[in-house]
Amino acid sequence: MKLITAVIKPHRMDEVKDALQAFGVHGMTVTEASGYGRQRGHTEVYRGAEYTVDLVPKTRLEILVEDEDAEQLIDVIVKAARTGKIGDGKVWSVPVESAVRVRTGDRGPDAL
Amino acid sequence: MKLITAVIKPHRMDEVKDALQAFGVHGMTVTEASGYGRQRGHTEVYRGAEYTVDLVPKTRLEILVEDEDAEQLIDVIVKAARTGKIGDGKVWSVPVESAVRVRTGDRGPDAL
Amino acid sequence: MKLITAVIKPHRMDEVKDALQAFGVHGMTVTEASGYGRQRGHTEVYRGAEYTVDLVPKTRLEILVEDEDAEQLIDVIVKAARTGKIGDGKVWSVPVESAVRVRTGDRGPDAL
Amino acid sequence: MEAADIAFVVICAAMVMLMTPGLAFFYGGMIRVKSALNMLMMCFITMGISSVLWVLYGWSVAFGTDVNGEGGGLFGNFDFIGFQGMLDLDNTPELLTIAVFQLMFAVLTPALISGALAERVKFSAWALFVAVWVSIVYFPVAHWVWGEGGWIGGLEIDGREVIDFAGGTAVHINAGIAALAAVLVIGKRIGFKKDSGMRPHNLPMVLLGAALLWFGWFGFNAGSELAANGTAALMALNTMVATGTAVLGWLIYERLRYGAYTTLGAASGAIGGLVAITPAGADVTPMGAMAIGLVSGAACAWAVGLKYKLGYDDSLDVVGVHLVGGLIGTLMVGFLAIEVGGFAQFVLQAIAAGAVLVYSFVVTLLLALAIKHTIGFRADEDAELTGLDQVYHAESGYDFSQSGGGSAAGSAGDRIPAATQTGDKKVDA
Amino acid sequence: MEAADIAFVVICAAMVMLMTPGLAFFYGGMIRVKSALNMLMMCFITMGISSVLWVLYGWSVAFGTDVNGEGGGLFGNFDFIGFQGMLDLDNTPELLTIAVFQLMFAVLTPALISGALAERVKFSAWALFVAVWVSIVYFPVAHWVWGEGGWIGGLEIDGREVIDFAGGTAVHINAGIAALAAVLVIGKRIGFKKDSGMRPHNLPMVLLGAALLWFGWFGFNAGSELAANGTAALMALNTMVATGTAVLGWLIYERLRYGAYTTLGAASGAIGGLVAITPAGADVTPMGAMAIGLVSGAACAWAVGLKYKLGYDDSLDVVGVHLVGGLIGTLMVGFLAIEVGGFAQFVLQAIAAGAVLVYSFVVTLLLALAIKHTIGFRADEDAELTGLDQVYHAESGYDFSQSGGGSAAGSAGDRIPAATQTGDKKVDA
Amino acid sequence: MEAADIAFVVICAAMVMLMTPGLAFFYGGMIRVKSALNMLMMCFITMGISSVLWVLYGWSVAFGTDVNGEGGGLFGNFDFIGFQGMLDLDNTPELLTIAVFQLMFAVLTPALISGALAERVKFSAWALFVAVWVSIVYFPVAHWVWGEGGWIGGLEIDGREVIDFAGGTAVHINAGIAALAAVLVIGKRIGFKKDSGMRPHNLPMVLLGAALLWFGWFGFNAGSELAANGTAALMALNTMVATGTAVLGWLIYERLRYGAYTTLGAASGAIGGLVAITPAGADVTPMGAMAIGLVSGAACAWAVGLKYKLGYDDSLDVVGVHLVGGLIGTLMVGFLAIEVGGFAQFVLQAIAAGAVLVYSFVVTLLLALAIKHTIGFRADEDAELTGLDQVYHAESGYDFSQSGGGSAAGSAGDRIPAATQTGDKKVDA
Ligand SMILES: Nc1ncnc2c1ncn2[C@@H]1O[C@H](COP(=O)(O)OP(=O)(O)O)[C@@H](O)[C@H]1O
Ligand SMILES: Nc1ncnc2c1ncn2[C@@H]1O[C@H](COP(=O)(O)OP(=O)(O)O)[C@@H](O)[C@H]1O
Ligand SMILES: Nc1ncnc2c1ncn2[C@@H]1O[C@H](COP(=O)(O)OP(=O)(O)O)[C@@H](O)[C@H]1O
Repeated sequence: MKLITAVIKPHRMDEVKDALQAFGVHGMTVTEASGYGRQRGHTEVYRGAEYTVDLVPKTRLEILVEDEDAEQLIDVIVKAARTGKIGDGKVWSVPVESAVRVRTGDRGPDAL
Repeated sequence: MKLITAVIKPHRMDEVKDALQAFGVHGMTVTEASGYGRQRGHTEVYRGAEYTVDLVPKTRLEILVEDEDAEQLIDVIVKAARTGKIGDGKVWSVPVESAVRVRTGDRGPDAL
Repeated sequence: MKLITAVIKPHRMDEVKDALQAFGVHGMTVTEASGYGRQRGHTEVYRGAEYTVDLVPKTRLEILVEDEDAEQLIDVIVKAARTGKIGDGKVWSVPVESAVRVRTGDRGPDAL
Repeated sequence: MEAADIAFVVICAAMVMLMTPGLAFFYGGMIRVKSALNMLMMCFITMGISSVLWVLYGWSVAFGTDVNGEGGGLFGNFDFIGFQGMLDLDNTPELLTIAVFQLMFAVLTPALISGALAERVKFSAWALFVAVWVSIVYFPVAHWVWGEGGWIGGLEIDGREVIDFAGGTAVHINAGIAALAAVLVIGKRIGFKKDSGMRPHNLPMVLLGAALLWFGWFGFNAGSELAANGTAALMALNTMVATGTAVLGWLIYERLRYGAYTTLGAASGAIGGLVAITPAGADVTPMGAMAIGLVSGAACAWAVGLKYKLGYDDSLDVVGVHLVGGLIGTLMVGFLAIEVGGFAQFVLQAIAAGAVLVYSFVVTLLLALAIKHTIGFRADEDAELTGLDQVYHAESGYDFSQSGGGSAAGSAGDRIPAATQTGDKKVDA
Repeated sequence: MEAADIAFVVICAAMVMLMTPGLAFFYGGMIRVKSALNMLMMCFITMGISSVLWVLYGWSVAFGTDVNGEGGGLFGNFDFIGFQGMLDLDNTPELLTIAVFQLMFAVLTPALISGALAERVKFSAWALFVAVWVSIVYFPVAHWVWGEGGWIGGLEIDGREVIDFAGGTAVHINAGIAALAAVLVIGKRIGFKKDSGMRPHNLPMVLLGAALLWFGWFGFNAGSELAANGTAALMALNTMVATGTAVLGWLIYERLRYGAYTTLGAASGAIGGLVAITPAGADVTPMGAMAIGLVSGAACAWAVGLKYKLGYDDSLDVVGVHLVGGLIGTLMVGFLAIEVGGFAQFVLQAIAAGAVLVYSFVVTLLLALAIKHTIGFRADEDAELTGLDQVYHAESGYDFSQSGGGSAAGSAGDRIPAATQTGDKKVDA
Repeated sequence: MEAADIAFVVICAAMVMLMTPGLAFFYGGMIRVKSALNMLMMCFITMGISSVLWVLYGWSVAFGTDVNGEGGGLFGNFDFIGFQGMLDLDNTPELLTIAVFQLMFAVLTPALISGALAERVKFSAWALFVAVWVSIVYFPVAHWVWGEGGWIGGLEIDGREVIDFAGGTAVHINAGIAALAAVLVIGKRIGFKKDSGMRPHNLPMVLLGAALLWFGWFGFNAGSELAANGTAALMALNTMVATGTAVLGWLIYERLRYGAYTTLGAASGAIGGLVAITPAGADVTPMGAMAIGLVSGAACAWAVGLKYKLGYDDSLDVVGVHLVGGLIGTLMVGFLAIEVGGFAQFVLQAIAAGAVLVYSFVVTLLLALAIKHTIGFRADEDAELTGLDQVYHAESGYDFSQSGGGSAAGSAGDRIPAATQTGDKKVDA
């Protein structure tokens, strides 16, 4: 099994969710994050002090998938999240050794 | 070493913490998350618009453990987090290559 | 490729960011977290009830790096995040199978 | 009633109106985030229910001429049902002025109770409780104390009369003891005494509520003179002095016992002081007000711990603050009152307090039991664990996520608002 | 004007002043977090713009003696430009008193419109819109209704006069229909009807706004009597009664149709009731006020769904609440008014409402088109997606991260505030 | 004092009371989340301390008849210690009325200073500072300006008197310069000028504070007439006009220099305008008020940058807003005052301002040094880094986590509230 992590622009969330559903993925875990990268932030002004804010809001998704779906799923996410502008984010995958569904104790593919 | 990630129902947090302590785990890192899955959300109503909210609040735990404890720890978490109702969450583990305690620079098992 | 995860004290964030930049890392993903560990929390008082709060605020960084930089990067982070007091946090790395830049679809080292 | 007094009392009424939302924030901030909206709504709904009942019969029951004649004094007549016969604007402006001012008290008093029941009751059951409680407890008791012919207002010993200037008995003791009766019936929150997460979700909101309450309370207290004069000014001064002192009293107690000056303590101390000075402020010197403030601040700080010892779950300390504060003010003024203070006065005060205590406790207990055994009072366990906001109000309090509806509180997946699809049919058909 | 009336009206003016921030919170809480500050600022800026224009010529246009003479009644003369000739403090305190009270109306009315345009207009275009709109729409219409010689105020049928006690036509219908005209020009938000994230980011803030509005509205309504008397007291009482009832009306409607009592509904119902009682409250009985409240609460609850059916994006329901509520109040008082109520009165009311509807709609439409085709009214797409706070205000609403500027809202990387480096040169040079 | 004036001033007092919480929110929202409660508490605690001292001797020192006789005028006598001899309610209602009104000023003025010291002082040291500062700085200075026989109030040149209607010198210049003196002693926050995270944690809260301040300031300014008349109405009008204009002034400055209209700027501009119109508003025309507003808005916007250049850490710009705004208002009215304006008047104003500047600066500096070298003024480094909320108040401002006490702010692990275990013993034993 693999764990796919995707860091995307918050306003692409709906598109990615739709794409995942179409692909047949029915579960994920989402966290609010912020990103630092090529997409430089903006300037904020507070009473005469200007700050260059370099962390920009991102949404972070984690999706467990079976090995054979991993690469394809990455493509699906990348396509749905893309706006073509700097800061679109990253998607990566790491190997998972075991996964369990808490409710049932099912392991492996059945846990999804 | 392994990294165990658990996504659980927020109100099971106390039980899981107790179980971990009993098991002898003395550290973890917690993030607020939200989950999308079989447990379908609820409907929210805002001035004549009904939204089916499909992300539900979850608590996400990360725990570094030595290889030999990993499987047993997963069981401990699964047991403590279970309510038996849909949406109880997932627990998974991934292999860790190195781990360091910032304060001392200790590596490996000593870092825990 | 490796994924380095660092859990640090929030007020060391600026130092770590500077160190990363000096090292040549130009991207990362940040989440708010809280940690449970040796650093025991503080007591909070609410109308006659005292709570020992044992989760303390932490900042969690994720950084994708090429394999050869991983160990060195860990050292850089550890050095920058260290205050020498309990609760300084952990840094760990896990192997990454693939990584993609959403904007371009670049994979591997080019994705960084 | 002179124009100056009308101006004064109408504006005081608006200030008292603001106390109910103030209370909502004071309470709402103390609640865990998942039921915070429910707490706000428990307060807000009283603004609707009491207003309607006030027009229908509340004003008449509370302030109509006594129907039971001399010695009875239990409730007013029904001559003003629906506010009939009161609209001679030129000749009876004062009736309308008092009516709007007193309406605010009828709104606030049941709202006070809600804090004790936080996070665990059905919203519909609460609404029913409010409607019946104001009708059979608040309106009569208000008549006893302030109505023409009310028996407490008419008590006399040695030419002395009960002192309850702005509502120590009718409002605070009444609500405080009712809260106790209600929680005894309803039971404890899941996790009471054990759950580590039961702490305020938004302390600045608690302070905002306290600030609005404090502000509005000048209207409540000084406005109760129903005239702009020296007594109103003294009441305003004493309100400030007692409240400020009570903040110090609570903080000092906390510092000694817990080692910290808490924000929640400062806010709570303020309310404790305001409660205690309510019956007393027009009859004591500023030094007396300081004494009342200091005692009430420290005593309430101690009293909020009682629920853990005695095992009743008065979630937001309505008993510890309103009942205890109300008793302190009502009894202390017995000794401290300018000129009349002394043991005889104290006895009078105790009788008034005791009568309200007993009546309100018994009737509220019966009412809560009746609701429990008919429509049910308590939310089911799942609702309590998930949070009442979602279950009864179909809402989430906050959504700070940049994705809008992203993580912490869930996001809307059905991307076409239902209203556009089929919903409208229900009504337009 | 007596001292009592000056006291009353000056304090009412301060209360009305608080309504604009109240509105800002009411609206701001309903917005997604990324444009919440912009919403607040759209309201706040009217406090600056209208104040300046009021001094320069607004007061004179609205409340100067009619310049078009008998039968004209379109706008006032310019005798008071810059408030000249008004400062004889001993002899004309009432002019100044009314001037400060009415200024607050000129601040609030354009702010009401902002809710419809939320999250998608240029801030500078909005500021320009406000400045022109108050000048060519609000000031004249206020003159029609309240000015000496204004034609609506002077209408008469059978000895009956138009009833618009505190601004059903001049304020709410006016702002509501202007909002509709403006959104027709500006168009919908990206994602309207589809985006799952378009929900309130902070409901307690919405309730806070509603509470401050409710409080201030006592000043708005009762203060419009410009005297502290029985009529002011009746107005205050009816304001409470209608608003409380409207809360119930909205909640009942929601419960029946959606199965939940929402916090947003309670807050919205309150505003709906306040709007509806505004023109009517001094001329109906409390029972009549209840009727107005109930109808306006339920009707507004229904009306806010119209935008999904008809397809205009009135973001925060200025049309559904202010236009609909304003019409309900203005028309219902035609039938319900004490003594004069009846068909003739209803016709009078309808004429007044219709005149304001048509004038405000047409002029606002032209104004919005003019801005659209000159400096542009709408924010560009990127700004709308990113959030207007960052783009126009260079700020983030909240930063709850412990690292300070950590995650949710970004952190400042340039660690030396620019002002210390080079910025100061710009000015000191 | 007539009933109308009592009504007016008592309600104004309540409005001024609300300014201190308003200030707390204004300041608290600007702070990083980890010390936000501390900021709120620094303001709230003044409501306790000043109230107590006011009763004990403050009122007497400030408003007792001058004890130093003709030409002295430094402080009042002690006839009213403990408010003795003031309770003849029928004959001296005005003393009590003024006493409660002026108490609010004694509460607000030290609270103003707290913003400069934000995030880095010991709570107990601050409480001590407040107690001593009001006693040896505020009470005497208030006597100079407003007390019977006070020397500034008695100054005369050519029949002209110092104009300080509502407290430009006694309140704002006084607090502003004291803030400067205190920060010079206390030093800078860790990370000043460098830390990227030093930005407001809650801008809507800042705006809420500004709104409550604005509202309350009508009471502060118009109420200072101590009567409801034309002067009070003019003051109210000018308060609105100057404030609205100052908002525009600040925003225009920011737009030109930084390219954005900030929310914080709008809120700050409002306060700047309110400060500047405070001494002046009863003596200038509305056009004059606009001038004062425009200048103060822009000048304060510029002045808040000074701390970065000059290197003192006036955290929330008490110097930049209150001192600068206070000076602008006090000096500009010298030229703009109706009838008396001119160079002679300007000199008078400058003398008054200068005297307060010097006295307050010197005494505050000594006081701060005394505290520093006895109990210590500054929090230790660890407390500052961790956040003062945890260290001094044992609380966290917010907990939005669903698990209740989950992540962002830590959760309670000791699952039995200590009070039930052993805590109660400490007290009950
Ligand atoms: N090395 C990295 N490790 C982890 N996350 C990264 C890394 N580089 C970038 N990111 C994440 O991806 C986001 C987008 O990256 P950025 O460099 O701004 O644009 P792009 O991917 O389009 O080149 C960042 O905001 C950050 O969240
Ligand atoms: N494929 C997945 N990858 C990552 N997290 C998942 C996945 N599926 C489910 N989850 C997480 O587990 C939670 C519970 O899953 P759900 O399908 O609702 O119930 P259950 O696990 O009881 O079948 C989800 O809310 C989500 O946080
Ligand atoms: N086993 C673990 N797995 C994951 N994170 C851990 C673990 N142990 C500690 N942490 C994280 O590291 C932080 C610091 O750990 P702690 O034990 O308090 O201090 P130290 O690392 O200095 O010994 C914790 O707050 C937690 O976030």
